[in-house]
Amino acid sequence: MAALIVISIGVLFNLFGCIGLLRLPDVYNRLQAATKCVTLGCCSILLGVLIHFGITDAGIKALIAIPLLFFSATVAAHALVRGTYHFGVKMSDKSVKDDYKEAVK
Amino acid sequence: MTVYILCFILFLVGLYGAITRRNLVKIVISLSVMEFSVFLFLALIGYVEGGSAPIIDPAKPDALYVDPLPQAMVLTAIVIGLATTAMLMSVIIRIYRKYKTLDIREIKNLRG
Amino acid sequence: MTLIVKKTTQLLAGIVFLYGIYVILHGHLTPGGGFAGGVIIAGSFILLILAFGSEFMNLTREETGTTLTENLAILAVLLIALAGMIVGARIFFDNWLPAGKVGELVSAGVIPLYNIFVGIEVAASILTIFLALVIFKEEITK
Amino acid sequence: MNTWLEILLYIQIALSGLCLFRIIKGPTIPDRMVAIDIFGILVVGICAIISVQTGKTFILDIGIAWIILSFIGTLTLAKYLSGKKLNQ
Amino acid sequence: MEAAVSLILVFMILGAVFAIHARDLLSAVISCGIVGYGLVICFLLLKAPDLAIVQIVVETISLVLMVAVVLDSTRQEPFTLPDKQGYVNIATAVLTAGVILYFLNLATGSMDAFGEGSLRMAEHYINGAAAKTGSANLVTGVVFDFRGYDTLGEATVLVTAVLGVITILRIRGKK
Amino acid sequence: MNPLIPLFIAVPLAGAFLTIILGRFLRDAGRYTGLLVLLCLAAVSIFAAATINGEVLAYKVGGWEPVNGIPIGIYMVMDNFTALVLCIINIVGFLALIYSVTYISQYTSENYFYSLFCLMVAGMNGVVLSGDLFNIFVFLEIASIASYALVAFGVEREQLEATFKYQVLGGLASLLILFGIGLIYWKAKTLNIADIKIAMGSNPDKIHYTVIQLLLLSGFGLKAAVIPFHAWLPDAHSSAPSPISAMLSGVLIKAAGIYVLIRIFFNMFIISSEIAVLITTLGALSMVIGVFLAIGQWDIKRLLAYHSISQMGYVILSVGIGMILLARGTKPEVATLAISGGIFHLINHAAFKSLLFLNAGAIEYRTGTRNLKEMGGLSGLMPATSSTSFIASMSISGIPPFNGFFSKLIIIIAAILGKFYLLALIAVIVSIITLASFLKFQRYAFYNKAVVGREQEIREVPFPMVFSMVILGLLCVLLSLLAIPQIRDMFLTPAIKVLTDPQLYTSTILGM
Amino acid sequence: MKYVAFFILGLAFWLLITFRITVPNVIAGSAASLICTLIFARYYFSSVGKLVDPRRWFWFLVYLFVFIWSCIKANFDVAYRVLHPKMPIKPGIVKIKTVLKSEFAKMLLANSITMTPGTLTVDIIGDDLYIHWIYIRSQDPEVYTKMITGAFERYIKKFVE
Repeated sequence: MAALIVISIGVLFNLFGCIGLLRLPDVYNRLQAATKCVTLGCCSILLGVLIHFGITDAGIKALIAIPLLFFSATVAAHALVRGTYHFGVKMSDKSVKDDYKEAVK
Repeated sequence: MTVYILCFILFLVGLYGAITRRNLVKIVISLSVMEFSVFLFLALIGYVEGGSAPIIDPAKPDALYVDPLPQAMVLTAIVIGLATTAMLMSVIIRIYRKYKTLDIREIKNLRG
Repeated sequence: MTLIVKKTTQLLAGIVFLYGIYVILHGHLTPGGGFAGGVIIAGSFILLILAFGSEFMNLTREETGTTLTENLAILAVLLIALAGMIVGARIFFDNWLPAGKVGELVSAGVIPLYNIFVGIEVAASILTIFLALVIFKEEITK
Repeated sequence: MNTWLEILLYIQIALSGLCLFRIIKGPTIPDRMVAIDIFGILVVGICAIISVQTGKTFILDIGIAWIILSFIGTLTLAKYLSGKKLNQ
Repeated sequence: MEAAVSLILVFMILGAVFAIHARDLLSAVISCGIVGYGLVICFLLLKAPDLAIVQIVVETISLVLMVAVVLDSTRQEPFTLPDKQGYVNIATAVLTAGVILYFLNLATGSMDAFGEGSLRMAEHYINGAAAKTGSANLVTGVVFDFRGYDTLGEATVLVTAVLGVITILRIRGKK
Repeated sequence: MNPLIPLFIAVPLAGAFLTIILGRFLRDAGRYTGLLVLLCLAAVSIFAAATINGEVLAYKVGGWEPVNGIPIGIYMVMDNFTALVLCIINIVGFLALIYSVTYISQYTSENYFYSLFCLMVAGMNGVVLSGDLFNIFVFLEIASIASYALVAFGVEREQLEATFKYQVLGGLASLLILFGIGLIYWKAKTLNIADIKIAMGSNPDKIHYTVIQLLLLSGFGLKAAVIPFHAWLPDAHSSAPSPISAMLSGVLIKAAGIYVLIRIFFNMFIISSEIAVLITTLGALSMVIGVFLAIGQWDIKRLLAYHSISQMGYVILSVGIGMILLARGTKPEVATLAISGGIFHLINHAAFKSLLFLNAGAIEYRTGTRNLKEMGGLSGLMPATSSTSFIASMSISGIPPFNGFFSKLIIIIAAILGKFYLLALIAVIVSIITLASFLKFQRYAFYNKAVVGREQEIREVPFPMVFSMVILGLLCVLLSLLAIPQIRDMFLTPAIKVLTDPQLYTSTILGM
Repeated sequence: MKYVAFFILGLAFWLLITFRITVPNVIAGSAASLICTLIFARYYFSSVGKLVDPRRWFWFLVYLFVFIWSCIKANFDVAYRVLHPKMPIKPGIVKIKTVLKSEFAKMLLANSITMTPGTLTVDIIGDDLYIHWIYIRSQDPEVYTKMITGAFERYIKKFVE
């Protein structure tokens, strides 16, 4: 039962992430919301799997998958956002500060 | 039956693309889409309602398994598809080097 | 690529490689097998090349021997198949090793051997295709 | 238990449909890349849910493979964005 | 299971239509990738984990290869209204597709419905195979033992493709 | 004979891999391994054709015995028809490889050429030997992918374009075939050709059956370049290096296209008259359109390529006539005659069309052009090329005493006996137009006024090229012996029997 | 030395992922990690000694706890911003300076920042981290540096350097 609750929370986070993917105004914010929420949601689902199976081979696999997912998703997000900036996508009108502009020049 | 019909529609979308598109990469993409639909069709054939994946756990075997043979066929066919794609890609790179375009209408022998 | 990508890739590449070997060796117990595992192994090298550039592992040319590895591995597959004609029941593609107990790591006769060699072959092939499309085209322009 | 899991599974699939929407609509290329990255992560969740639902542990292997390979794919796309050749 | 697979198939069709019509090549490549990933979910739902893992790796590798090609060539596909030949092609394509769909629909009407396939040859693969080949994964058993000859062919196809790629990407053809 | 069957696959595969491995240490390794492999294969295939004697041999790969009469493994099947096609593949392959020893040395990376050549031969052998539908698909892909790469071996513009077109249409064909296989598996739940015939039953669902037949017909028709699907052939065959053109035109479209079509339509499907009429129509169309497209060509290899379509039309036409008669159940002896004419023509075409492409290659090797208008007077300068080319031209146009005459004669006689007078008339007319076209070729290439100022440079091609051309020329003459009834009974009749007797193939393989 | 460490870690990973200890499994695992070691070990670890220091492991655990807590907290924050009908966001890229020296530590810091919802590392140049922030709470460099890196930097410094 606990497993089910954790998995449901994970799916809920995924839902938030995908809503963010749809609603937010520009790529940077979408990356922000979506990657984080979805990664955390999936980690939560994997945690649910760990709880469900206990310490068996499946549980350990889920446990291994969590840090892997964390690292890969993080680095992918970082690489994407850097690439996006260099690709020349403008930030949305709502943004208030851009320190990186000088560094790129 | 809807699944099969949708699967055929996917095949025909690919066929439509392969006939009408005029860009070399687009043609390859259309071929891949057709490939996907054929793979899916084979996998659908092998599915048995209520069956489990064809991996036996000797401790607790299941009563019903899905058909492993179409899966073996698709496994072979996927690899063949990758091989074809790789070949096509290398040819496209070479053609682009020579013509500086991917448009089929501007390449002499491929026109029409 | 930035420092972050480079460092993480270094960390992950070894894990990816080990995971590829796991997929290959457990091909007869879990999903996967020679093909999937081979591509994952190739993936670990592709990852390094993406992050560091091709000079990093000295994988700059076809002469790195990927084609040689690939052909040796596929020849080994063929020889295992032909070995069925010499030992065992004298049949092409005979499974001439004892089948063993289902579910163990060492079981299924020659299937793990096929998996291993097909895995090596696929890894070398995918790497060659990648290198060919990414690096050799540089030479064309010269 | 199984019904609830199936509902969750459908939700996850529907969410991947939202990613597809972003790919079709996405005004810029990076939007689409973000969507395909997210799609990859979502499917890891789908793998996990299916493994609980069917009780088959080997589905998690596929999840791990997916994590690794979607990382490779996203890095390639990101490398495209930064405008360099793939081997630099 | 049929509803879930149908849902994903609808997504895949949408993605495929977009991939074919996208103005920008990289978008087309990405949405082709997502169609392939959708196929993986279908395989997972259809209880075909082996296919799922192989399709993932193949899809990612083709994505990488396609990106390599697009990176090397051009991304833009200049939009032009189809000329006369183009309209003829579109008409032919739609007509052909319609006719084929009609006949396929007729042809498959009397077949086994989804999920009710009988097992004729496969019965043996499932019941006796694990004991004979010793492989717990039945698909691997079929691939490497019952149909190992096919797999040799498959591996050879890959070698052939590699040789072909190297041959085509040589610097000079004639001495 | 039985344990030798896997050698047809294993030897060329091992040769191909060894070529690359040894090629890293020895520069000319490919040449010797390639020749050795093909020589060995040619010897084994001749031995097979000589000893098979009307039997149908089934080799169970992996040693899996059938369970309850249902085959569970892959079968390799060897009968007289197979043995004939194997002979064509390996002998023509051997001669083409001898020819390439000097021809290919003008290109770089020869080892890749030999390796791909061996793979192509292995693929074709696999297709021909296989008794399993999916296995046919796999080996078809090996042969096709190797040929895609070989067409582009010179990496020049027209070759790249030709190979792209060829690959796209070839990929389409493979998908159609795979789709058809899926539809078959849906119903029959088996992949063995003989078993499918049993499993589909004697009274199958009509529409489903027809759709499968159409899918497979269009798939293999694309590989065989039957007329609505012929778009790739002229480009691919004309721009490939000449020995490869000879292999493609002489062998590949037969082994991968026509052979499989004949095999599945006779041994897997129950022959229905509608499909038979369709096949006959396609054959007649190929014949006529091919030859009319050919007559306006000035590029030698393009001209030859269009003639390939036309000559394949003869084969398909005669097989179709046989199918119509078999489906109606009238005059079985005429049906046998028609099919034997078709298969005889298949063999003959392999001989003379490869020879013609090798001639074209020789001309290109020395003059550097393929345009008929830019050459002339070569008969004095290149006597061997000129004389063999004359033999081949007469042979393809159906002039006695060369082999083409006899096969066309048999086809026309069968058409008349079967009361297809119109088709017989078309066959005669097409033959005459072919003659006209080849007279043009002979006149412009060899007997016209010589091109001024280049007589000194042009001389006979090196010995290996001459050798294979002369052997093929001799074959063109010798093959007409097959028209003698006694010899025909030895080789052709058992091959026809496998096809026309619906029970023989199925029951022998399934061991009933 | 680092070869041995890598070998042991590889074997541990293998045993975890297979999760059964039988003789063939251990042999296969050793062979696999041996191959892996020979190919990849030269790119790993500068100093192995840090691995066996229990104090560092303790601080690592503390860091993990802090990290997970801030992760969850910030995640709800992002969810709130996404779900709110007006979407109260104020995005921008800020520059912060880190005191960490080693590359591994910088990588960990950047990854932690990226993984905390609301902030995302755009680039790292020398000691400067460029961070995309979904809601810029303060304009003062000192304040926001402390806000973003505060806890992480302290613990990472303790267990890495």
